[in-house]
Amino acid sequence: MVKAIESFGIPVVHICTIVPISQTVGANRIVPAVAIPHPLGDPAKTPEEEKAIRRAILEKALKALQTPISEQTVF
Amino acid sequence: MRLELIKAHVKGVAWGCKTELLKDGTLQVSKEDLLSQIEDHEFFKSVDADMARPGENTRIVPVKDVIEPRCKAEGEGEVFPGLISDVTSVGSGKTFVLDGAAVVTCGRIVGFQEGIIDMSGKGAEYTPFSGTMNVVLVFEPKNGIEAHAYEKACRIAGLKAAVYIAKSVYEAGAQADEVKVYDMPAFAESMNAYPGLPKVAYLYMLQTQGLLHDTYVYGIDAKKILPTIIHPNETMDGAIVSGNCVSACDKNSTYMHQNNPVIRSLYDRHGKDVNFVGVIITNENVTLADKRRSSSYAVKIARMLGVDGLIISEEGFGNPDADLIMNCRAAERAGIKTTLITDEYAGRDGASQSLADAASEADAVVSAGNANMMIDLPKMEKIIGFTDYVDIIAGGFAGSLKPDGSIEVELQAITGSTCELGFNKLGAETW
Amino acid sequence: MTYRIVHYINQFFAGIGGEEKAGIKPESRIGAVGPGMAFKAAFGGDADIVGTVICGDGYFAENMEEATDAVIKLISEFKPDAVIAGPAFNAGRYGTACGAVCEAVAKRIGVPVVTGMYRENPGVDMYRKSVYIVETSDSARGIKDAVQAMSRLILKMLNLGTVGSPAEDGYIERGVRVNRFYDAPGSERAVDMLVKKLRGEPFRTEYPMPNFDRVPPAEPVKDIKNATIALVTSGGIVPKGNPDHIEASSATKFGTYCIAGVESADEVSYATAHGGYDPTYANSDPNRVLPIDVLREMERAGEFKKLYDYFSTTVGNGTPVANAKKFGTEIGERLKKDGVDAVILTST
Amino acid sequence: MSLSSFSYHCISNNPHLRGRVAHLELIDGNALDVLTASRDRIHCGWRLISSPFYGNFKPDQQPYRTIVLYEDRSADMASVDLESLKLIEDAMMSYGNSRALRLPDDFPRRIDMDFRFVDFALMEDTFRECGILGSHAERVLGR
Repeated sequence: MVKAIESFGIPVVHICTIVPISQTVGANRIVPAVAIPHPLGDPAKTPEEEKAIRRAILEKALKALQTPISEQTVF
Repeated sequence: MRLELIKAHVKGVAWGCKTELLKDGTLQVSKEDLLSQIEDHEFFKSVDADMARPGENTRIVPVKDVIEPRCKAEGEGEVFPGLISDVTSVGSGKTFVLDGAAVVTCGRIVGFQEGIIDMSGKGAEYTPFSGTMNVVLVFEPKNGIEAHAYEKACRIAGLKAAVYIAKSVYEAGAQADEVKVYDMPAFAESMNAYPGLPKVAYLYMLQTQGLLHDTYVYGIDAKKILPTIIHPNETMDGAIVSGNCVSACDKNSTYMHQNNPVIRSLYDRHGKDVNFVGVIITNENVTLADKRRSSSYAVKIARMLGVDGLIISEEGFGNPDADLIMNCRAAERAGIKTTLITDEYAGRDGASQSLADAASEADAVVSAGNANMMIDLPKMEKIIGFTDYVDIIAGGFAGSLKPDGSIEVELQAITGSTCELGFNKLGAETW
Repeated sequence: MTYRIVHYINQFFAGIGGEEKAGIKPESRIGAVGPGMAFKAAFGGDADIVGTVICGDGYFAENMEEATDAVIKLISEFKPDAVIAGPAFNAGRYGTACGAVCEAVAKRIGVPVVTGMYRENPGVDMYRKSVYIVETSDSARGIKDAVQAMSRLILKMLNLGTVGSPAEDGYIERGVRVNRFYDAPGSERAVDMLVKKLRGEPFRTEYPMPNFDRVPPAEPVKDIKNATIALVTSGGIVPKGNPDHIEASSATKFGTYCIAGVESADEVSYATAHGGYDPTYANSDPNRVLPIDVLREMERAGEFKKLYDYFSTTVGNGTPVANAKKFGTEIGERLKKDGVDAVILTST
Repeated sequence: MSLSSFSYHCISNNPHLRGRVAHLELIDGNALDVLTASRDRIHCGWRLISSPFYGNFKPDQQPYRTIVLYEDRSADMASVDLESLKLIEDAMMSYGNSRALRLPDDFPRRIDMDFRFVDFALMEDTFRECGILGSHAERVLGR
């Protein structure tokens, strides 16, 4: 899916837990996530902490989208 | 190490008062003597023997193992070392072979056991043992026998029967119709032979998951070994014995181990296209740590040998697919080129993924066929063994036994049909 | 008897017009039109083109469900014994339409279908499993061969009810494994293959492994403060009740839902349809998979200009590669049209 | 809970394991349910000790599945073991695609008991190595 969207020339950042899987499906900009059942959160933390984690991941994702790359890159 | 296989060709099989090979090539067997050799009152309620010949309207089910009658004629040790003879290493001298004959054991270790040999009809096209003159042993266990002990009793009885027949015939003065010589020198010599040819070894995977899934090397349960080197000639003397009773289509019966076709093919091309330098045996265990250990160790041996290429054969499906792919990947990453032999479980429609694992390194694969293919087996006039298990054998399902006596099963139920040693011509392609 | 065959073609091959006419709705004509004449000739007396159904490629692509329904209705009015579509050569939308029509005919009318495409036509990956696609050249210059191969195959299906191997019958492999006997036993084939591999000679594996292709990275976003960003997930977050019934695994569809004015993917309105993980955490706070709450904060803070008004979602659990590709293509097409600058795709 | 930072667990639908295996979670369901429960733990950082494909049985043949897993409580929850994940997903795919999963007690009693026994026998060494094998099991088949 990542590949097919990116083939339209729109940059895609893939936020996912299992980076090697993302690499095999052909994502180019990859941002690692927290855990499979909660990629952008952590139920063990307080809601405020959790949101901070989510924001950090998304900020990294925005940065990835602005970074020129020539091959698969994990941010 | 040099081994001569002295082969007498068997063209028929019949009961008689003495076990010997008649002039016309008929293997005559004394039923009384045979049964007295394998009697075991501790485990068997009854043991019976029967015969099945190519073309007959006969079905054997459930088959546990198939063994080729062989015995040593000259040289150290005796066949099937560590199980019915001493543990001395074998593989040199001369070995007498009843080529074209087989001992088939038929015994129910557990209620869901499988394994069909049809001597004629559609099913006969898929099992190599429809072409052999078969002496069939049928066991019934005593009540309350422990499963592991009973499996062993059946296994040993089959080996004893095979050696008894070969030995009796040999001692009765049978002549060789054909002599085959297999010779592989010491490493010091073989490594320098044929400098222009690529050095090739064979990585021989053995099924070793536990009860009904075991293989024995010199009597040792192979799940407990580290991968090791074995001389190809040792396999011809029965150093590797099957204790595997499940997945009839792709288990390697003892007969296949004695006649390993990969070893035969590598010997055939030795000195012409390849320099065949050795055989590494490895296992297929249940835990991931064992898998990693064995895979890494086996490939390390291949690297120590400095081989350029490796043929890897699998036994079984599912669990060992992971071992197969792991072995392939490790070897390819070490710069050793591989070719794999496996069978497929692509579903009855052939549309599912064939293996439980995959790797881009596995770019040279020989397929022994899709084991899920359905086939119709006609009703047989004669049944040796127990048919009431047919409904539940692997590949069968409720109703697979039709009112007219024919059965519809997956190829998986047929003994040796998708042998992953590459015994058969069956394969698969993408449509 | 003469078989009744219906032919599906696009506006271009019907002679109606090019891209400017791609929006025309399904319509039918009695008898053969355009390439149908060549088919008619190739069938000899065995079959006849009794009708032709035409649809604009653009209309079909944008209204797939309605278009398919309408085309099927028009086709069935001719009471066909079989249906042929195309050939589409390398035309992507036409190929997709031919594949979709054939698949629907096979399912709903239950008669033999054949289409033809160039191997790299995107329709091939999407429909090769369910439809026999004859391999053609990449342009209409190959029409003669395509017509021959397609008519031979459809007549074989009608006469014999069976289809041979891809090599025999000229269609693109459907990915089905079929047993066959080789001339040599497996062990010899293995040694042969290894010898070739060691010599660096070409060899053919008997079981090709699944392959992984790549797309070059897209240009980065230059001006993030003015960018519209779309949110896509394979984590299966859907409006509660899963209105489009996206499957928990092996999804055959994706959903696109409006989030204009939505401040947070809260547990009241959203839940996961994904069967590939323990849903407890995603259900108690769907933002953990679909982070609308924080994205809204960032949007307000001006870190980017706008969160696109729709998010697309599917379940990436055992979903066939061809489906995932199809979803991605459809999503990408829409995002491109709506001027989206970048995509955040979340997976579990 | 033990004082050490790690422990071994068994997830199974095989009643034969009851009383014979420690740290046992007995699932009331089919083989796929066992795999699903195992997968959820793997998502939380547990690792597979045994292969989910053990035994040459097809999904529509053997009703029982037993999985041995390792939990390291000192490890970061998010660190998913890839090998475990891949194996369990492949197994679930294979079981999920199967025509009809056999249910426990699906077969005639004697055969069902054999399936239970063989399932146990194939895992016995692994239980022992992981220190979760309880009292010695009688090894007589259900005939």
